[in-house]
Amino acid sequence: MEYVIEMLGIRKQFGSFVANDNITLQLKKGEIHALLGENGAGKSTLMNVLFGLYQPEAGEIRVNGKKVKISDPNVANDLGIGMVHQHFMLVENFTVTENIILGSEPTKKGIVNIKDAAKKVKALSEKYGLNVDPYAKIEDISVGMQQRVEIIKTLYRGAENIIFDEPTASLTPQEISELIQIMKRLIAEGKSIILITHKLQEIMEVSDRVTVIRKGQGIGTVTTSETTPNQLAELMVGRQVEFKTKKAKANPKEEILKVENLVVTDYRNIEKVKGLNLSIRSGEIVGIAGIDGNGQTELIEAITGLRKVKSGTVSLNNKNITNLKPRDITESGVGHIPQDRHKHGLVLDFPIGHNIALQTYYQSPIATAGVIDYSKISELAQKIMKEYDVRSGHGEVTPARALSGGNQQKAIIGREVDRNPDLLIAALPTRGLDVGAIEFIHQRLIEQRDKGKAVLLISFELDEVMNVSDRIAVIYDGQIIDTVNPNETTEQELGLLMAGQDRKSNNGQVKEGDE
Amino acid sequence: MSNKLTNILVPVISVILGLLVGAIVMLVSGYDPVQGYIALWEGIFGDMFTIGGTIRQITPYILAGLAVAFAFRTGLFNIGVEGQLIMGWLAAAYVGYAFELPAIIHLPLAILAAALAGALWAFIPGLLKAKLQVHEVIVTIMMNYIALHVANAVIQSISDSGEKTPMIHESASLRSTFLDTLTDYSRMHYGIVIALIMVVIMWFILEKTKRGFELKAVGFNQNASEYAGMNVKSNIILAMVISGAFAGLAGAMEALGTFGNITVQAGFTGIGFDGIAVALLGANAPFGVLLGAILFGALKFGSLNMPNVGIPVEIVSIIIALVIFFVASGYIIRVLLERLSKKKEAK
Amino acid sequence: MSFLEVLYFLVPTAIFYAAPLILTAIGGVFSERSGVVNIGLEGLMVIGAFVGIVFNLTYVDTFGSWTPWIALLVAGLAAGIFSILHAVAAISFRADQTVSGVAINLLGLAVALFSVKMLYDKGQTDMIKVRFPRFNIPYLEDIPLIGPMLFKDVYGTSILAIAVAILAWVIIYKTPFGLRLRAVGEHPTAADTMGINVTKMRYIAVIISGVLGGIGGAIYSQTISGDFGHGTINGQGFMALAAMIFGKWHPLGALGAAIFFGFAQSLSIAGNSIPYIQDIPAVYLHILPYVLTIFAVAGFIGKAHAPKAVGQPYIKGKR
Amino acid sequence: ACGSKDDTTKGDKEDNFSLAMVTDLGGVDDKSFNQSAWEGIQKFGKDNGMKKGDGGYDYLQSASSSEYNTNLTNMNRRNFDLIFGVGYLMADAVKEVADQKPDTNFSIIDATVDAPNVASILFKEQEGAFLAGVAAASVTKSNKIGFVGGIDIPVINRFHAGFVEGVKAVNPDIKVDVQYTGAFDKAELGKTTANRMFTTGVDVIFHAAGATGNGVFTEAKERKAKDPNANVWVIGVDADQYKEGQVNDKTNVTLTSVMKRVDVAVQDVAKQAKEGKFPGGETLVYGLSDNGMALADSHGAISDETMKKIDDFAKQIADGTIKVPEKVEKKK
Ligand SMILES: Nc1ncnc2c1ncn2[C@@H]1O[C@H](COP(=O)(O)OP(=O)(O)OP(=O)(O)O)[C@@H](O)[C@H]1O
Ligand SMILES: Nc1ncnc2c1ncn2[C@@H]1O[C@H](COP(=O)(O)OP(=O)(O)OP(=O)(O)O)[C@@H](O)[C@H]1O
Ligand SMILES: [Mg+2]
Ligand SMILES: [Mg+2]
Repeated sequence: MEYVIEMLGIRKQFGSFVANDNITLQLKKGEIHALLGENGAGKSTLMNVLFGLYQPEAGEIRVNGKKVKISDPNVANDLGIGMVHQHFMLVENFTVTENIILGSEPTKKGIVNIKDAAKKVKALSEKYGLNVDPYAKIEDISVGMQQRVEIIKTLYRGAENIIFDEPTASLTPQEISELIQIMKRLIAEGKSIILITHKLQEIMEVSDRVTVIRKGQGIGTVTTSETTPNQLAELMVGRQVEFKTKKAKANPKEEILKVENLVVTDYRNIEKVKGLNLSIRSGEIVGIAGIDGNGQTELIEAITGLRKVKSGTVSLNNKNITNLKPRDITESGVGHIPQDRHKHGLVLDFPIGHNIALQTYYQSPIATAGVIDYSKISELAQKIMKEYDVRSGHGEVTPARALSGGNQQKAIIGREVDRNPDLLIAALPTRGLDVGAIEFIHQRLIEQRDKGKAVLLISFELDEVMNVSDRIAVIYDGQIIDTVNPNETTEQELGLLMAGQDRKSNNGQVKEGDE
Repeated sequence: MSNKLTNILVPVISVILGLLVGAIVMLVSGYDPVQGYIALWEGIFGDMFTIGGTIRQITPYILAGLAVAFAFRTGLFNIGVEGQLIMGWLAAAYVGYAFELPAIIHLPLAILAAALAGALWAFIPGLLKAKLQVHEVIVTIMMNYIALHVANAVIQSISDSGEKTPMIHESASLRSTFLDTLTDYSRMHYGIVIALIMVVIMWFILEKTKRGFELKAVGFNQNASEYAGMNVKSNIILAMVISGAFAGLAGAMEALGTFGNITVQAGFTGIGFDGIAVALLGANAPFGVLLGAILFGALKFGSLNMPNVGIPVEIVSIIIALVIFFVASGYIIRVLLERLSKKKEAK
Repeated sequence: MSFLEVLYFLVPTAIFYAAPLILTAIGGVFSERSGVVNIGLEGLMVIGAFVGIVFNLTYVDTFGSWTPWIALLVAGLAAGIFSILHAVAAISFRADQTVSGVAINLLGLAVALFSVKMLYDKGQTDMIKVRFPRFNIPYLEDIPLIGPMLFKDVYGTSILAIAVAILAWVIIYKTPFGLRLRAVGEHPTAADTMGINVTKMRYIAVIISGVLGGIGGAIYSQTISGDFGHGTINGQGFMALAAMIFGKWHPLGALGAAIFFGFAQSLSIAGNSIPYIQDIPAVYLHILPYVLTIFAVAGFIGKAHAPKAVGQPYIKGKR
Repeated sequence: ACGSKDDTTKGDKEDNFSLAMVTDLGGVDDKSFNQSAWEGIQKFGKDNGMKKGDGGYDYLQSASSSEYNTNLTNMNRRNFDLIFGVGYLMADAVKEVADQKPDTNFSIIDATVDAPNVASILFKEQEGAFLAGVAAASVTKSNKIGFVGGIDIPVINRFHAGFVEGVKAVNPDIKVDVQYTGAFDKAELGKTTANRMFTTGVDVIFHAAGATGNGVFTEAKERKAKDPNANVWVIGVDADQYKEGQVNDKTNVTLTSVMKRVDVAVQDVAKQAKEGKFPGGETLVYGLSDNGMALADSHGAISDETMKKIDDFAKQIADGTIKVPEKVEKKK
């Protein structure tokens, strides 16, 4: 069997830090080759080398057996290598077509021939079942469609070998299964794929072989059919990993959060939450399952005071907190791990220590009479970073930007949990994290529950919801249409509910959580 | 090479490079650079008069620089320091002559009036930015012109169609006979003390207070700040207001120190725009601004001595601009320094 | 002045006043669309104004009535070259773009004044003798209402400015170059992965802003002041900056904003011959253009989005 | 470079008299009063065999108002015997430095400074402007005349008042359209204002607006270039602005200019100082009678008949028969 792409002994350094050390990866024609490793193991770096964004310090790359030098992405394109980046490379205020043709635009008399291009995009999208609207603006389309745009970008340039860097991290389960179909179709067309993902079931499901790297070092390549998720996880982390988080039975007590007939509109003034009811008691984790865009964001923002409630009430510990200021709500006992850690969770240009104090900087003991004692911030930060295993280059003074996503997330969780809120809202808390980090975060959520706190978990990943929650509330079109017990439901059933199918019409039985 | 050393070396090298290019310009255009730089030096440090004058020149630059820097630190670009300064100047001059009070009340009152006037002038763009997301750059540019015309109209009306306000009373003056005799009437005044205090105050606000923490957070990331429970709008307004107050104080320096009144202005003073350069020279840090103001003010004032030996002042303007260029391009100087030190290590 | 007279006065003077601002603001649009802040527009205009006048004075005997036009070209060229300084500092040396723009402003004025001193041994130049003529456009001028407003007393420079605005719109929104330009200013890493040379695009954009700013300055000095001195360009560059933002970083927006400024300015002058208005104190008319602008941005324009990557140096591999 | 020459005693003023000036923001070649003052000093220097530089005559330019004081002090330290501050903007600085340096003589132009070692020089701008008004009223065909002012300050008010008075003296029915632009450095405002005035039928404009006035000339010249038969005239200010009005070899829009002979005044004061009769503490007011104000050559634009009328008025003003007011009734 010959290899279409071979990366041999690749070494890539950033300053004195070695991100890739003598890594070898060989891609066979027509295979899906998974690349697995912890956060920061060096996967993206390796792929960026292949795509010509970085120049390796050592090692060689062969394409179809010929040694090549990939000095920039143009060369990669010419060699038939395309890449779907971990952080989308899309210009938000451009249309789909504009993004796709950027850099190799068809013209007529010097003017970009958008019509032709759009036709071609349409054709490609139909051929591979990608379903994109060529004239839609990126900022208006879903993450899933953005992903498909990225794929068309590579196809448009005639890529034969496509790199997918964590394509599923921000997709909903539906979108993920669509993507898997697409990848299979690409393979059927004779293309080859390198796939990076932290989700082991995906690897098991679609890949032919897996290359594992750990801390910049190549660990080896295994054939998927001859391995198990547990083995893979061990290879990648270097220790045993629990997949099913262990937890005792929930012991819910008094009601902490009560949401009644809540109506909330989004920034375009369209109703997104439509008379929603929800109740969470102390000592339980309620997971919200639902497809992105069914009002989850608006619900959280309404509870936390970030968005005005149109009607209905939110009460915490029997106290009405509807439309209070965010800070007042926080102080009444709400903690919030936001969905977008870069945009909402962190001030990336602040040191991580300041970020850890972002909710407490104004309170005693940090501040007295408006003056901040920064040594107290350092103390707090060091304590939390130790407790939550937040790793950074230079301790608490490291800019938040320089931390890896997992460590950023751990810092945020530390910040929120340390305040000991009665209600902890965790929105997509494990997005993009490796299995080790996920395990850690899940344990922390359960710990809170066991301390008698209420936890509201929002996630698009069914196994996370089913694993962690004590009760699952299914959100659909701005309402909680049903509440189920995770032990008594299946992914299939949840999937149907999330798609708006009423369970009553399925089996005629209504369940009220575990009551 | 240690980080600290490079941090000091970069500006020093920038100044040297600027002077070097200036020397070449002088040579090429037929002037004697040695004579020129001696004149420049003497114009800055020659005797007590020039030292006093240099300090006087530096004073408003410090405050204008702080105004710009404070806004920058909080994510705002205040091009309106010029207008805020004019309003502060007017307010201080007015309070200075219109009231008769003991110095202990009069002087602080006049200074306060200037700060308030500057703050008010900055409040408008701050409010528009916070409430309507209007770009502060447009509004502050417009407010500059409005300040100029409004100030002139006010001067005319309080001076009965004259061209300047009456002189301020002694009780509101920052000047002193002591400084006048010491520096041979350089017009140096106690404003420098106020400016230095403001450097410390800005540092204190930004680095020590919870307000400063919020202002910086909002400047970096409004979304995250809002999520953390901060009031983004009021912080934006406050940032502009504080920035404007610094600018107003710069105007007080002119009213209560250098001039003692305000004259109908045919055009902008330029101090507000130079404040941008000063702030950026100082990397928007309070003590950096102080150093930037010293550099900028000293070169500006010293340059006045160059025509006395027949060299056009514009040479110094060229040098100042080049120094700013080189400081801004500190990255490349850093890279070169690193290469140099690596080579040395290799040997 | 009757209402119609006011209109016949306002429209042409607004367009005339706007011409230098239009070009300079569009220069700014190019630069900022590529991700490079350019508050050095004032300095670029100064260089253009200066070179335009010097060329006009020096070569008027050679080129006759073509002199002002050729002077525009030369001024554009000179300012284009001058803007390379900003490009090198801001793009290659990763300088803070605002600082380097401020330096351009200081340096432009200093170099121009120093050169005037060297060339003429005085602080300002003589008046130029040959200027842009103004003319009526045959037939069109006879159209009722519109004719006297748009086709009488037309300046070639105004036509140039409007043409450049339209051309810039076509370039920025219709050509591959424009698509790449905007991509580089919004998401340089994305552009880079698409094989676009970010550095090159930004250099070109900054140089274009230099050329247009220079032409803008030369139009100002050759149509309005007629000579060059320290006060010739006095805040025009900042007004152009405001026009660029006001126009939401769009060439036609900048065109509209500049004409709006001209309109407001002319309105304040026309006010003097309108009954009642002429009785209010002059200061209200003097500040009218600026107040109107603030109302306009606050009321009708609302939030303007700068190109996302503006102000950030592009460093490969940085997130 | 400064302190070293302190040994030259001030006693030998008679032998090597030296003089200097400090400009206001306009600069030494502002085609206006700074330039005129410098021309006066140069002429005086040449007439007396002096050289430019220390011990002879020299100038310093100011780029901002904070520099006046320093520049005056610098000139004092360079031991000039008589130092002129040119322009009303410098009054406070002259006062301050003069008080500090009682041994040096100073002179301020366009303002009064009360100090024994300062000679204040004022001009009766209204007198020259009156004559300009007469000229304007005589050439207007539309009976509409314009006045474009810079910033609304007393000096400009005097031009304004005199001009209006002169026009009225010829024909009280003529309407004078007055506009202050609020700036001395905004040619575009001058141009637009002139455009507005010409559009509404004004055919003669007198400007007292510094560089803003350049725009007035520009507008007039463009009109004239487009239509050689257009009846448009501009009256210049301060210096002879004939050159500014040149449309082409044959045509010129400058009717005349109200010249403020700062050069005459400067030479006069310098002469007195050199002779040891420095008029310290006095305010010297120059008007038509002592050639301090004058109309520039009209190069034939004004008819002989009108010239006679103007001369007539000039005499009456000079001998005090006509008193020209300094202020106009302001609109409130
Ligand atoms: N541009 C850079 N400069 C310096 N160091 C870098 C850079 N990019 C990556 N690194 C370092 O290289 C390591 C590997 O990063 P990389 O992005 O390749 O990790 P990854 O395996 O893709 O992680 P993830 O699963 O989170 O995507 C990081 O931990 C980081 O320390
Ligand atoms: N330009 C850079 N300079 C320095 N370090 C960098 C740079 N880019 C990335 N890194 C390093 O990359 C690491 C983070 O990379 P990693 O890919 O693991 O994050 P991530 O998990 O992908 O984050 P996210 O979940 O937010 O996407 C950090 O250790 C950081 O130091
Ligand atoms: Mg990665
Ligand atoms: Mg990641």
